[in-house]
Amino acid sequence: MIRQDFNTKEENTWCPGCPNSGILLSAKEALAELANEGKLSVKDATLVTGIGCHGKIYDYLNLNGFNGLHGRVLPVCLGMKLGNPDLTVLGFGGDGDTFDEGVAHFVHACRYNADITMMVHTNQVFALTTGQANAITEKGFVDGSTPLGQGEKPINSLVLALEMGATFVARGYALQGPYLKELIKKAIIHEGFAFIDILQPCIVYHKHSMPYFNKNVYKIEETRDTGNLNQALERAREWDYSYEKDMKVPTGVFYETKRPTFESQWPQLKKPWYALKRNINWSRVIKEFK
Amino acid sequence: MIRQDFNTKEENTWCPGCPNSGILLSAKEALAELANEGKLSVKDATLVTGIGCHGKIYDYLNLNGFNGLHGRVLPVCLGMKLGNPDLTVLGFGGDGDTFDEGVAHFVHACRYNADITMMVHTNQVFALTTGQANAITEKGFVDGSTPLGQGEKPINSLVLALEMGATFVARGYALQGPYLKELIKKAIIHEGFAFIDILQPCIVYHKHSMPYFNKNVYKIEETRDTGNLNQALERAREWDYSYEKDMKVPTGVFYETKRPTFESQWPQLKKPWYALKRNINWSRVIKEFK
Amino acid sequence: MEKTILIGGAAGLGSAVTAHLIGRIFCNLGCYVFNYRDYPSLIRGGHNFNVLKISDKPVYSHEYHYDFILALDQKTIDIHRKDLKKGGLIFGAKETEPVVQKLQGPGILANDVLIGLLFKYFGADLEIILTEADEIFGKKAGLIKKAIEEGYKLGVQKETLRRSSGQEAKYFISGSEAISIGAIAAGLDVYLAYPMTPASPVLHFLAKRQLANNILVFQPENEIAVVNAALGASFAGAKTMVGTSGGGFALMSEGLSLAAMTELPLVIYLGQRPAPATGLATHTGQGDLKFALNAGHGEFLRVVSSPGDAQEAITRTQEAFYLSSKYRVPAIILSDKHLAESDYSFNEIKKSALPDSRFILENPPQDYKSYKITANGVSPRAVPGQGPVVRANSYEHNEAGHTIEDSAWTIKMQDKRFKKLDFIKREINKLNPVSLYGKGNNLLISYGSTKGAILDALPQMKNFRFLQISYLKPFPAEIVSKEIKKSKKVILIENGVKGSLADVIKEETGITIKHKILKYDGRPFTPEFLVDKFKKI
Amino acid sequence: MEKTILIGGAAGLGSAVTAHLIGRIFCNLGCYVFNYRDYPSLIRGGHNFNVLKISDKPVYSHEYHYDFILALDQKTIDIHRKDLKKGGLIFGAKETEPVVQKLQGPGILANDVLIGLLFKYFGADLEIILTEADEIFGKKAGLIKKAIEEGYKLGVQKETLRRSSGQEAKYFISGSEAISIGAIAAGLDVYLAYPMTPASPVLHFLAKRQLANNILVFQPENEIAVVNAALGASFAGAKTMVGTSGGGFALMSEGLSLAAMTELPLVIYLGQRPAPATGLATHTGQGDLKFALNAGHGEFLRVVSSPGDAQEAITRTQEAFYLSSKYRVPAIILSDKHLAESDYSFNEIKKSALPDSRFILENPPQDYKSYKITANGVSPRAVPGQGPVVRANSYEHNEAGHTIEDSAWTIKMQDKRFKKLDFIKREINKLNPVSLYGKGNNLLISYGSTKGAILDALPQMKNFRFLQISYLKPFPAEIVSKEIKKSKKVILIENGVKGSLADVIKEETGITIKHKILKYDGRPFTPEFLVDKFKKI
Ligand SMILES: Cc1ncc(C[n+]2csc(CCOP(=O)(O)OP(=O)(O)O)c2C)c(N)n1
Ligand SMILES: Cc1ncc(C[n+]2csc(CCOP(=O)(O)OP(=O)(O)O)c2C)c(N)n1
Ligand code: SF4
Ligand code: SF4
Ligand SMILES: [Mg+2]
Ligand SMILES: [Mg+2]
Repeated sequence: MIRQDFNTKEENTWCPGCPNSGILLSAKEALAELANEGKLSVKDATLVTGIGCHGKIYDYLNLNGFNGLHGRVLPVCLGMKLGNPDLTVLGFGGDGDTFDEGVAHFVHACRYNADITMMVHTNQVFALTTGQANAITEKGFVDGSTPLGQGEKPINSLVLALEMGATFVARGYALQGPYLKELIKKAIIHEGFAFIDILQPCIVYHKHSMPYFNKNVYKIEETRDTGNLNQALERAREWDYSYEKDMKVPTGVFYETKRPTFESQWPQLKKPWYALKRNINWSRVIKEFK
Repeated sequence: MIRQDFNTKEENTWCPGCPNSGILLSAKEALAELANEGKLSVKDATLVTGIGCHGKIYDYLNLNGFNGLHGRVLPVCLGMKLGNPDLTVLGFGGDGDTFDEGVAHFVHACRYNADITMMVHTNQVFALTTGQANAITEKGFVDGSTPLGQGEKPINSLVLALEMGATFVARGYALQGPYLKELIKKAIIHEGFAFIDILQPCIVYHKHSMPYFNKNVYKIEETRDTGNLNQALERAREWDYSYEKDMKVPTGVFYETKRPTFESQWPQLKKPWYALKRNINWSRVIKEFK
Repeated sequence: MEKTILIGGAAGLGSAVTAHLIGRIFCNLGCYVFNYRDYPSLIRGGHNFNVLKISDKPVYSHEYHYDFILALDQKTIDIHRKDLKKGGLIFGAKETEPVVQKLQGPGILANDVLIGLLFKYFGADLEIILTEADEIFGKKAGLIKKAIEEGYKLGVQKETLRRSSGQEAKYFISGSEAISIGAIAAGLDVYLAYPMTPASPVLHFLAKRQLANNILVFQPENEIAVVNAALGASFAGAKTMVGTSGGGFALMSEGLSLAAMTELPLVIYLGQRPAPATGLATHTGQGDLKFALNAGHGEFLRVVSSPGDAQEAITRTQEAFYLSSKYRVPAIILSDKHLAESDYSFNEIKKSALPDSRFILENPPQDYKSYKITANGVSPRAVPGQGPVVRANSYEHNEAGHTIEDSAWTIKMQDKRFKKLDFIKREINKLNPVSLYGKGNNLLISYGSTKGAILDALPQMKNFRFLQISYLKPFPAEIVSKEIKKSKKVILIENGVKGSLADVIKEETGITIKHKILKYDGRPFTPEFLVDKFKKI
Repeated sequence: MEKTILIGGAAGLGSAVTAHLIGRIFCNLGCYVFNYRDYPSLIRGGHNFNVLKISDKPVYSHEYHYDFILALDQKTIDIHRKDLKKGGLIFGAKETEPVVQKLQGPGILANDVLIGLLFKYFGADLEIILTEADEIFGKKAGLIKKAIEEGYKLGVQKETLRRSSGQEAKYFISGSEAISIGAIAAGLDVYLAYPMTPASPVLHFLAKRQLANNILVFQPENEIAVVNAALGASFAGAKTMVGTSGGGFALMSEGLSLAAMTELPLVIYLGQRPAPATGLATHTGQGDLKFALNAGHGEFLRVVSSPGDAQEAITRTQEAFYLSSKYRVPAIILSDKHLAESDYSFNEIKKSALPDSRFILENPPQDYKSYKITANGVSPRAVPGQGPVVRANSYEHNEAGHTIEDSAWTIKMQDKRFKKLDFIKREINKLNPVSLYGKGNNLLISYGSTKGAILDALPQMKNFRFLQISYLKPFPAEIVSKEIKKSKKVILIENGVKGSLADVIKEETGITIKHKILKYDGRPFTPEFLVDKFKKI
């Protein structure tokens, strides 16, 4: 397969130059390579998106897809795994989507450890609704709904994921295409809940991100032990999503571990339900009532 | 004042021996003492509860009160502070309430740092709905909705609070009345978001808690530096809400720090709105449209 | 024979379990039984009670006059003594305590002593009782059976209840159990719910039997997760049901709209209780009807049915799955605490003959389109994993499921989705959307759990027929309108404040119903209450 | 004089801002202006356009035939050229590019060149235009003004538009702005909203002006937080409003039920857009009517009003606050994208004379009870901090606000809450719940933003009156019924798939409306469309 196999004919309506296109490209490449490597059955791969600029990726990837409600990527992903454990489920969420409207699901998804890959397009704004501050926006940011300046520090989503039990935690940068592709491949291969915080600087509503990232982003050394939670937390705290001064912004795999998956707790969840022909034994079912 | 001043005539319908009564007692005593010490204006104190056994405290405390929806204690608390910054707002939530239905609000409440005291009755079940597992229930717990055994590790709510920015984090034990009272007093006096995880072993649906706590609970040394986040996290991890083996269960103040409160970001939020008589200058309001 | 038995006590003392066991035994003896349960929202203490109505004729309701009061505490006697019928008996601590002491067992054995006492009165065969106890309590039955025997010894026989040859043992089943096995009969794969009274019994029932029935039951973090996960599972091809009560349903209403837009099958079990807000958590009411009919933003089709008893709960649940799967629309089963937590008795319990088909293409074509426009508006369904790309879109979309914003596609898709209406209507017309009982020029109209009390009161309402409406959406307007028009006097009966069904009937038929018998204190109707109000109209 | 101007270009090129500025200038010149905005759900690219209708007589709608096309890109010309009227003019890159190059400014200056060109055509006073630019752009106005001047120089004068002595400058205001200042007029303290099109403009408007108006605006983490925080603020005594669209409203529906149970005032601004689900995010529709009327579990009172234009949006918003505060019931203002994002012009903009009272006791008595049962069902309101204990309870409760489960209190409280209905009805009857326009034996019926196109089409619909319904709940059934009954032909007009208002009218009056003109492609009506459909009936 080549990445073009994942093209659709839909018109791309992201702003020209929006790094979302980088994410799209990396995702296509990751999918194609995994398929070629025999590590992915494309017909079993399904993407789920929220509502926001990020969600448009649904239309640009020629893959099974569910473009859901704002904030609800993760429960849909979870349900898919309950409906068919063979599916490879890829969530694409916005940061507003995932950490404002839907943060309850994120906290629990980390805990459940279903075999899902969750990629969050971190642009530190509600972009599609014209750039209001969200849970990841730095303190002091001024926008339409917060003209007095965002009052609180943002959530560090990596820390949240690590503390709540995600078994794979990484950060990518939309403009580091090949590297992001590798991270996406690793996340998909990982068995369990894999979270990638993808820095996706919005060039309309959060213009100061891209130059900052281009200056400060660095790749975590390959040699590092990714099995140490405390080290991962420390690394995750290196950048606090603020822009007041230059801080190093690490990208790469922060943490990876193994834990039984969510799906494995049900012995009866072995194959897709739709392939099952049931034969209800009614007299057995009603026996207990007499 | 004496604690009896906070009595109501409502019949107590907690199970006889339920540690919720201990929480009620400590709360009354804390309020009375604070009032006597001139640190609390009782008429400005308001409690907010969720739905669950814990929520019944609404009826047993002779105080302004809002018995809200399941899971929504914190937004109601927040709204109260926006409606009248002079109020002393006390939230009583269930663990299901706060970490299942309402965990989104908890994550953000820690971040906002409004001057609220949030007490969570941690009994590791949805007690009032007959004891189903919740987000704080230990792995393996068997109940009506999870007969195959709870599949995931619980959320460590102290860690969540610490990581998400709560400025006061403590744990109390309902059966350590005088100590719990002190913690409640400190939390109320604290300016900012104060979270107390109150161990409240349910004696009907989670019977193994109480003996475990009675054996393993210990008080954090008074001399400890409560300003160190990493130490607080370490301490918070000492017990992971499980029962497989004996672990020490610390109670006391884990962490305390200062940060501007949520309310302080609005210069216009200085006194209760209800006391404000507005005089709308209509021609000023419409001037910009011509 | 007709007897009414009250059994009461503080929460935790066992009245509900005992009532259920007594009901089962009477059923075993060939009697008809209706079991009503009344309890406040607390775990220990307070006052719970059950009322069992036993009869040799079918019975669907309870009353508040008792032949027996079985008291697990003094409060039960204090509260209910006034309702003891002349010649009625009270069994309580006086009888049970000596036995419990003698057995040196836990206080809970009082229940079993009472069972013994009661059935001795009826002269029932002790063996039958002990066998039932074995079935229910399994390994724990030892002491319990002893206590029953002791009670039995203590009792005084006044009647001789034997299963007569013609009378079969009855099935004894609650509304919740019926919904659950209806779902199983329909081919349920995945049940998702966050606990909420009175829907939780379905969660518990199905969870416990998940391995036996090869289904999956899971309790997600909240109702929003429930509905969205359900749609994920449905997209993946699972037959999926969710359950909740009013507050949780409100939280699902955005997801309901999503179900309609994505055209993914979804069955929602909605157990009503008195509202607004948290209301009376453990009581009953029918206040969510108009919400169920109109929940969710935008205009879209849905199926809303409401069974009147446990047997109907089975078949309506199957129908909900059938219609939802076949037409790719959400289906809501409207129940309430009274249906959910009451036990009904039947000679047989039947499932409907509707197939449990998945309505999923075996071999979807390579050019498959998730939202293909067809003559009846239903796009053949494929699921991911089959091969072709499958899509579900919350935005307005074209046939392939891609997002569109233009005028032409919007119109086509809105039309497509509504095209199904006529076809669903036709299906429903074949499913007995209404039932008529009795004879007369006048008409009672109701829906849902009120059926029981109405049927039992009907013989006392001379010249009245009873029209039970089982489908609220699509509404069987023609039949309802015809029945109303041919009646002289029409009375609506509803467990609600304003009589929402009257609004629905008016919206659907234009007909105003002037007379209403309403009850909105959180308690269900009894025939006596109905007849009393009836006389005043 | 009547001219229609289209200005279009990719998102980000400035068409909306320019259209608004042009509208303001015409208003300043004494013209009436209606400004329609059309844009897809994207941030840069695609095709946005505005249609400005300019007239010396009041105008409330747009059309798709243009006297001028102001093109910020070639796509605009390609798409709309076919709709240029005979003799119409296109101004585009050909005209603007040389100027932008000459000024060595950013491409965005093309907008201002177009403004210059246009107003030169009308022979408008350059000074007036430059002054407006100053007002709108403040410090950034320098280059902009230059570009306007250059455009003006380039243009050709064909008319001489001067504000004639009789004609005042007009106010130019959008529905969103009107809702916002209506809330300010009503004494708004706290506005809470999570962004959602088309409700966000109210959030932005109020947020920006919060210090000037001494109000507080906050965007919580999601809509559930919004509604619950709003009730917390209301409990604390703040006049509180929330804003959202259908999906967010669905998430608030549990909270709506809580508002009713706690009897805390709450105003909800609901801006409709095409659904189900995410639908067409930036377009218009009226599909949430029945959801707004029935959202929330349980039976409870609510007020639902829907203004037809910006002026009415001001007063209906005031009324919503007034009724909600006085009667302690939730009030919903039903708007849609078309009302929210269109600009209207008026000679004056007025607020209603309703007081902005808080309806909070000055000195609540020591034995104050939050849910005291009174003759009209309204319990006098106190707030925490005043002294006596104040309570709000989501469970059913007694007068003191303590939780109850018994039958008697439940009935009393349900009755109490519904007692307000008659009083609210009486108030609404005094608030012109409907408006009648025109003369004739026949009747058009509609509600909300459709008013504009209908009014502008009405002169072409011979012998038709237009009945605009502004209160949907409580519904002015008698007046509506009377008007329908005295009409020969009745036509419902609605921006929806099925004509929900017809269902509402039938539910409220029993009358079936046979003729409907519906539009459900996400776009608002135009007079031309209406007249065309009208002729076919
Ligand atoms: C329930 C609900 N609330 C609000 C919205 C409006 N909405 C659409 S996209 C969006 C924010 C998107 O922000 P984010 O998730 O960060 O995505 P981005 O556009 O930045 O990629 C919002 C608030 C909605 N569609 N549904
Ligand atoms: C929206 C909603 N969902 C579900 C419920 C049902 N419910 C009532 S209490 C409760 C759980 C209570 O658990 P917790 O918060 O831990 O309180 P506890 O009873 O243990 O004190 C639930 C699920 C509800 N009232 N509202
Ligand atoms: S608004 Fe920002 S995030 Fe959205 S498409 Fe444009 S650049 Fe990308
Ligand atoms: S069920 Fe548990 S938490 Fe609830 S009152 Fe009883 S002991 Fe306390
Ligand atoms: Mg974003
Ligand atoms: Mg609990």
